[in-house]
Amino acid sequence: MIAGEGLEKRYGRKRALRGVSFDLPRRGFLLVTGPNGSGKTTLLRLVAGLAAPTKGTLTVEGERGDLGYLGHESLLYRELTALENLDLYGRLYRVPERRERSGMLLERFGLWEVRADRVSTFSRGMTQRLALCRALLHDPALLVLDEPYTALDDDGAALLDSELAALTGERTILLSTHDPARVALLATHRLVLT
Amino acid sequence: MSQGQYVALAYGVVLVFVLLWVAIIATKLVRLERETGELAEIARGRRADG
Amino acid sequence: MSSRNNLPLLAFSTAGLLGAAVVLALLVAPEDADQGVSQRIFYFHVPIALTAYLCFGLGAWKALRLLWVGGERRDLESYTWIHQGTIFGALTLITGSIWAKASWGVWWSWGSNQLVLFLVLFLFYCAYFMLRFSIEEGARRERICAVYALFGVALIPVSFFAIRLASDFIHPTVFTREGPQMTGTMFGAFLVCWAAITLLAYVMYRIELVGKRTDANLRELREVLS
Amino acid sequence: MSALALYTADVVALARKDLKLELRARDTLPAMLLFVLSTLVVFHFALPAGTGDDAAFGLLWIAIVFTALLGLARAWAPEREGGALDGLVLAPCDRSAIWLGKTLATLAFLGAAELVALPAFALFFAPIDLVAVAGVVLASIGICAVGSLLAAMAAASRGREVILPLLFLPLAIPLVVGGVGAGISPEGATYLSFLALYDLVFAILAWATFEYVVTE
Repeated sequence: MIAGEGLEKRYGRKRALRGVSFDLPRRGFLLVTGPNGSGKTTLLRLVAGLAAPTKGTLTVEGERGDLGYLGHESLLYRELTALENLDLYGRLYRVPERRERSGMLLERFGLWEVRADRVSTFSRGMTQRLALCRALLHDPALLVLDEPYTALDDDGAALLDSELAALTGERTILLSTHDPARVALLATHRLVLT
Repeated sequence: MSQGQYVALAYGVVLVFVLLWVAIIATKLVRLERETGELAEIARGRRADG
Repeated sequence: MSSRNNLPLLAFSTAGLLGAAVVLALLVAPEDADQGVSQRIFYFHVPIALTAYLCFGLGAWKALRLLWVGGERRDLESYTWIHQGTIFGALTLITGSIWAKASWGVWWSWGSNQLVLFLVLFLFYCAYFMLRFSIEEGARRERICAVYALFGVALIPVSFFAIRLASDFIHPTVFTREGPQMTGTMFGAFLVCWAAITLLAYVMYRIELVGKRTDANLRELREVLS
Repeated sequence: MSALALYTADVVALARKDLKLELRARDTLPAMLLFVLSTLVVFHFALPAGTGDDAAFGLLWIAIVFTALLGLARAWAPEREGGALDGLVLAPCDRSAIWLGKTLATLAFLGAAELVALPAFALFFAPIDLVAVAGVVLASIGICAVGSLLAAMAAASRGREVILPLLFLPLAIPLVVGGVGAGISPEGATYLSFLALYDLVFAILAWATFEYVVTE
């Protein structure tokens, strides 16, 4: 369960978020939409715990280990290979049989052939797919996805669709996007930021 | 310089520092006064057409 | 803070106490036997140094509270205390070098451990402001500045030993003086000076804090109105 | 596994990642090695003929401090490139493990540079005894422990290349005193114990406060 009450976030003089309140029950799917600069990324960083609200209260159920975050940045080491990145995060997230799970995810997201290549050699779309693998690696109870469809080609987007479909109702999901139609059917709750 | 002059210099430096600090606070006061004036202006404008 | 309205009273009593301190230090206190007139610089130099230590200590204490309990208020307080500490630290260096010139004929002497310590601390706390102004205002800056302030207060004793070790072996110096022996009235004058300077620092701190809080309030007002 | 074993595993994994990155990218270590050597050579020309060993020893410490600064400036670069620091902060491991891993990796690079610098110094300038080497080791621990944390602070600020030396040098002064003292003074043991005290105090402080530097 996640609940925000009068959330505000200010970076120096600029106020990124003002007076946002929402409530998302466990296993719900919250779709966050709004124009650029409306604070979608800020809100998701608050929920992920990467930033603290300047005002208002935010309660997020579950510990850090149960959270899968996908941001604008890949959060990956560009000079490590795909497998090495997943291996490192697998250790830090105490993932049992992390090699098998990494292999399965890479396979599912079509990255198995390039598993030993460095991320710096990846295209933007491939990096995004690997970042998705990283976010899903420890099978988190809460998924925070900030515009996950960016840079994904049709196949990648289809992969993500099926992944989201499988997880809806099973995991709590927070997803921000510019193209709400894509996941409109799955979403159980909506939040529009202005 | 004689010993006495050094003592005077030391106490004088302390006085100068405090006066400098007072001057800096004074400039801040002036700025605050201007800003509150601007805000009062906006508020009056807001009340006029409110 | 405890009582907001006693600032004017505080300011007046500080002025009075300072006046008394100056009179005591320059006129009433007997002249030091061997050091002569220049010893009178001590009545202000040492209290200023002690006050600087106090300011750095309080700045670190507010920083610790900020990390423990949080609150933007404590960040402002820590910042203002450290700002006071730097002012009094600079004063310590200047009055100390004047005293060095008066008693040893040199504007700077590595032999005086306390002066060297203040030089190190001065460098350290100038970097505090450089750090503070190069980070975007917000929770992240508050925490980083607080951690740096904690390092500062840990640096004081460590540097004190380092400089003592340095002066013992690496820079054997000719003239180190531990400070004059004080008779009754001298010590009385010293205590009054110490109280006056400490109170002065506190009043300056309170005034600066009022300024900073007004700034913060104004910014919110401007947002609401604009 | 016990909490300590998990913590150690995290630290080792993080430190190994830095070593792997460095061996692959090879952009920090070679630079540090060449830098320390060329600095010593420059010092040779900077020192007039008659100066004693003590002065030369002081210069060794300038070389070590600035080589360390070179390494520390790049310490968090891999984390910044892909935003990986957020990834590490989100992981359920203790945040101090991130600091300890980085400290150990930086210590390895600095140690490698010193492995080159000390023999070169003995060759170019003056012999080094065991106490001096112990001083270098102890001081290097302090340099990396404090330096990694300051580098993380600098990484969060705008002028990060400029700000790091300003933050680092005042805190390095006691280390230089201890290091030089251990090298040239007859009472070397006092200086070594002082360095050990510094390491203990500041390592614990850095260990306890690192979390507040990387989170909000």
